[in-house]
Amino acid sequence: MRARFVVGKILGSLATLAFVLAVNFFLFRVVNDDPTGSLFRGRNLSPDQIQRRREQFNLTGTKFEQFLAYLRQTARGNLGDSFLSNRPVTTEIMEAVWPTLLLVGTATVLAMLVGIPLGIHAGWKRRSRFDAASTSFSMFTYSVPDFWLGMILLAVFAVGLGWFPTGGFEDAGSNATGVAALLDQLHHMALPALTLMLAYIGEYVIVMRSSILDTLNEDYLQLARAKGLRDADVRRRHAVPNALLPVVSLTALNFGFVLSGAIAVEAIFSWPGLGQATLEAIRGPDFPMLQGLFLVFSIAAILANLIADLLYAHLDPRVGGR
Amino acid sequence: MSELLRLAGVHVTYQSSGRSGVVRAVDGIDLTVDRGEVLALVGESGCGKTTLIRAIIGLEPMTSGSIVFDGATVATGQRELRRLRRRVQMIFQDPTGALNPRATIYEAVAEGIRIHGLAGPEPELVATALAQAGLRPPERYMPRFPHEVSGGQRQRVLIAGAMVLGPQLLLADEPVASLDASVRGEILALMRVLVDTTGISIVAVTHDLGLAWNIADRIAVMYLGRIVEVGDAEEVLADPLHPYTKALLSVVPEADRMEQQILVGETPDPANVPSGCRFHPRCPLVASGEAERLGIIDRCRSVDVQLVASPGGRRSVACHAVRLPNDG
Amino acid sequence: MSDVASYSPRTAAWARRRRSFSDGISRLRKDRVAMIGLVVLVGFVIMALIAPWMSPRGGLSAVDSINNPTWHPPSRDFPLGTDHLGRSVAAQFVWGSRVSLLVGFAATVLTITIGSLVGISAGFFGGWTDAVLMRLTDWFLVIPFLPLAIVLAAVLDRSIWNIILVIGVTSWPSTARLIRAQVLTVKTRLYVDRARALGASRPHIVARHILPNVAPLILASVTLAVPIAILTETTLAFLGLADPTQNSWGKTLEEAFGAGAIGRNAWWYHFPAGLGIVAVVLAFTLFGRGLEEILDPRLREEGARR
Amino acid sequence: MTILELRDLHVTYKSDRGDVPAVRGVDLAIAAGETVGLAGESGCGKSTIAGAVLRLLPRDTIVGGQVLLNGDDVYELKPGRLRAVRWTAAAIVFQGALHSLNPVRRVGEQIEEAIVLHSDRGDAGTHAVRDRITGLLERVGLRPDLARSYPHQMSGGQRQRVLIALALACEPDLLIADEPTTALDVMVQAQVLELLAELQRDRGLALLFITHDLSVLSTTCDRLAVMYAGRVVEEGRTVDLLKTPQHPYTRALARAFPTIGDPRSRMNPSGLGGDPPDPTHLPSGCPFHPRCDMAIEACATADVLLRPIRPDRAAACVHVAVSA
Repeated sequence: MRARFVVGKILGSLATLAFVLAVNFFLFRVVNDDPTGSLFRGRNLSPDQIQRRREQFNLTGTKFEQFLAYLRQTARGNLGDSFLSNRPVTTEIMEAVWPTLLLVGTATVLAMLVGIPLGIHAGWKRRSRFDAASTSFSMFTYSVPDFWLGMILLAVFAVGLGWFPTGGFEDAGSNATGVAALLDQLHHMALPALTLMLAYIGEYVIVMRSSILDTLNEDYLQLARAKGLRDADVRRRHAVPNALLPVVSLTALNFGFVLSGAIAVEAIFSWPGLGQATLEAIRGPDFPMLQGLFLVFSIAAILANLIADLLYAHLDPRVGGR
Repeated sequence: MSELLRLAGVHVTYQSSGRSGVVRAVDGIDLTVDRGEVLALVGESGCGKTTLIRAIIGLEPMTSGSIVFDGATVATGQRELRRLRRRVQMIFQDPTGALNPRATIYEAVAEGIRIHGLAGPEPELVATALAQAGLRPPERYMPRFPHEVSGGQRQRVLIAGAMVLGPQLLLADEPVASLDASVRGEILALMRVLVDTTGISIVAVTHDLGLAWNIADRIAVMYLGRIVEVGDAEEVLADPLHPYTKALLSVVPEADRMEQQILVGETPDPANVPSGCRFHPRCPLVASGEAERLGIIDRCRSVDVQLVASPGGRRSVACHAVRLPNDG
Repeated sequence: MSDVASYSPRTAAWARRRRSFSDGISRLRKDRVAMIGLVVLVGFVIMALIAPWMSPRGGLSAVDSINNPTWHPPSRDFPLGTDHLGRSVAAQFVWGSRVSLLVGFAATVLTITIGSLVGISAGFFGGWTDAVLMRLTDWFLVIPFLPLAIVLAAVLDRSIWNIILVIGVTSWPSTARLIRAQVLTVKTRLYVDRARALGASRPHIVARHILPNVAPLILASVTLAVPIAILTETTLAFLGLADPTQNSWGKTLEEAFGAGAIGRNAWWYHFPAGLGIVAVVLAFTLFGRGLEEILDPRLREEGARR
Repeated sequence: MTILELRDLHVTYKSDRGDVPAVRGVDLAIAAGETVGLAGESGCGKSTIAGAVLRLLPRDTIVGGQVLLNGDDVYELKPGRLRAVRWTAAAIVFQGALHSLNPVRRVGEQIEEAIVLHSDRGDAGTHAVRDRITGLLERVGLRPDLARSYPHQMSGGQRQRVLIALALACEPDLLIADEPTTALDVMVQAQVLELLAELQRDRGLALLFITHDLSVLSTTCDRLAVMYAGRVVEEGRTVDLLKTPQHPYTRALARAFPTIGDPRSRMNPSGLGGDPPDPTHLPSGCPFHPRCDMAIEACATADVLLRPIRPDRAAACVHVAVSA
């Protein structure tokens, strides 16, 4: 990869970040011209208190000055204080990141590990019974709202059969440590992770399958067969490496949505992550928190996008100016 | 015969998006085409032959130089171009791609009539053009879509669509390269008939010297954006003077052939034109030491060579080693 | 050539178009999966249209339902049971289809309109227009879609039109990219060169060559955009961002969950709405894929070559 | 010694529009050290034959007759034996070098794969294999360091040379060249043809050369077979066949490639009316009769098979007198 290509991609990501920051600022402070009115709708605040809030949230001066103040603050890692808890947004978010990362990360990896081989197999044996079954399954899970799937699983396996807890990260009041605590967390994570995995799997199957189908008619597969390779080796050595390229970037992009991907599902399972935090912020409404969450979600996506581009260029010799 | 088209000092260069900057696709072309003449423009891919004819009809912007068509200098404004494009028409290598898959053959042929607002009953004009291009009876072809007829017939549709405007010059970009061998001759015969019956001129771009032998009155050989030899087709093919023309002619596969003169190396790159005579790195005269013996090797390497006309003006060659015979 | 003199290009062209249209229809008919999708869809659309006759609107009001039993399982009076306020779940299901479909269609119209305009102008004009529009598109594409929708919906007032606006504004970029790519492909086609060589003006080229060859793709992307819009509406409604005065399937799910339907095993409350969403989304996807295979010029050219 | 023998080969593809008979009874034999040209226009079935020899056609294709490679019927081989025969008994130089090479793997690896696959020991990456790759690349006129390049970094001519090196990797007895020069420029085409001729001479390979371009075959082949609508319509020694073509199709095809300097073709391009037939709707009788200027009434109804004229010469036309 040429340095110029990498630098170009990084600069592009920075431009996107600047755009996100601008959107984040203007959405909250320009669409609602004087946010204090709507932000504190229904609260009894004296004019004096309102003025103090205004200063606290950099609502004095021109819009541009406010924007600069916002940028300065954000650069220092200060995202303001939550309306609901009065604690710094940064702290709140930091606490909620880990559970989300654990849950959605696990589900994404599992969905990938199951979905990609399914898609490869379905594409390679196109029009077989296996293909029909796995494609219908994928289309179905793709059409199901993830949180409703969670509700069904919750109703059946937690409430009905009682095999799993109905929510949370670990048993309340439990002070188990070590392996016992880990098992407890896994027990709690099983249902939400299964829900997300089922919700994600379809996309991997469909994309991987169509990517394999694209390579099926390539002449180099014919040549590989003519060389005397086994069917399985033609697939493994020639079809899959090419077909994986688009899926690799899909995967990298999906990791960008790890933080923001499970908002509704976390709510169903009372999973104490960023999704739950988002839901609470919506209900508040807790605008500093929402703003902070949006920024974090966006940064994750921008990073993932950058990684996807670089990874693609690394894997595909035709990209990246080599 | 009188002159229809005169190109003087035509250059087409672009900024290459990659490394080396400037691509000199067409690098100074002087050429004339007479009325009722078929000129074959031959050369390897990348020699600029297609770019040149696209520049004539304004599909490629000319960087410098002038085009005189039918006695008047061609201006580059939209309106002038449009007027020119009625009198100059073009057909393409890939007739399948050149026809909109969603338009019927009738619509494809009528498109030019509509664009230029030609007078006369449209269906009859279309029918005449189709019949002239050998698609008879025309009403059988009119309602069909391009994918419903064969490749050769598609090329005939393109010819009909061009001829319906009554042009004076037809530019043909590799007109038979994508067609089957048996169809090739039919299309070439049609082109020759059009010239003989309507007096149109044709400039045919090709890599196929056989095409030139089949239909061309004159031939111009291009190498890296320049013409290296031009003259009467029969003379040039019977007695090529430029070493590049000789090499091209020697590799035409034939059962009883002359000594093959296979040039080494790749097709030349217009982004990277050699100094001196642009052909010298591949020139057999240089490689064999012949140029050295003639004492011109330094000029080959450092002096850019110009096209020199014979005293009679019928033959021109751009080579330090060639002295033209007097052809009176 | 009396045949030729009476030849009417317009009539002939229309006859050909009709024929290729009916060819398409008959090909679609043979696609059994797509036809199932279509039938399901038509069923739901009819239900949405005749909702006022199927179930009086009063069934949705807690005040009008005050005398009904609460948490009542399905019975003859209440085919899908009642909720925690005694309202008929069946009424909510019927009326909910209206909102889901309306939002799905309206947001799609917005998405496709913005996406097509951006895609076609970027693709056709190229240069600066393209650079600016595509930068903007890329930015929107990178920002995670749901959080942006949530933030927008949270900032705006809660109304069905704002939901439509939010979905439209957040989901156009992928359409724009798709259509731009197709415009660029069509632009490099030889027939556009030929039209230029014939002396055609820009408007002529756009109207005669670019649009007809991009339109099928636009139509195909419509059917694939609707399911996304419906699912997004459902999620936003579930997160409490829906219009409080309108019943949608997402809102039913939110209320069911909030009222504890799962803990009470009141499956009749949350199951129908979810199933409705799945049915409509799946039907659209199946029909859309069938339509895409017939309309998408890329797929068609592939097929023709083999 | 006969390397390849086709006996009454039939190939029928399955398609949405019904069965497509692409090859309809072809007999052909190639001996060691011999070059046989197979000519014909698009859709005549010539490329199908290349795929049929190594059983590379789509699974649902119906293949009839026999393909004998070194005496073994390819269609009777067990899967393991078939894989072993591929590339060692016969290798193919495919058309379209850009698409025949895997874009994400270095060309050296792609050659190595073939060598390792057919050697007894698993010796990937050893010196012996590396030397062999170097030798192959040098043999086809490429710098050995190009082994580390990706296909997209090479020119069309270089890629075609890589494909030839790849085909030679396991020292096959038969080389099938399927339109090996079609996408190349005239000068590069001449280079590749020269290389193929040299290799054939040096190694005593049997070479089956498939192309639409009769003029290319005229310089490279000992024998020619001309195909039309899935059948061989004329065969014979190259010079003989081109000098005195017996089948009207061969005659038209030969005239379509003019000899420069021949006054008969000057300002007189020659072609053939009509279009190549659609394999799904072949004309009745002799499939060539709708385009034939010598057709008689019987041609529309009576099909004609190859008729021997003299040793080494046969044509499928009613006008050909059957030799005693």
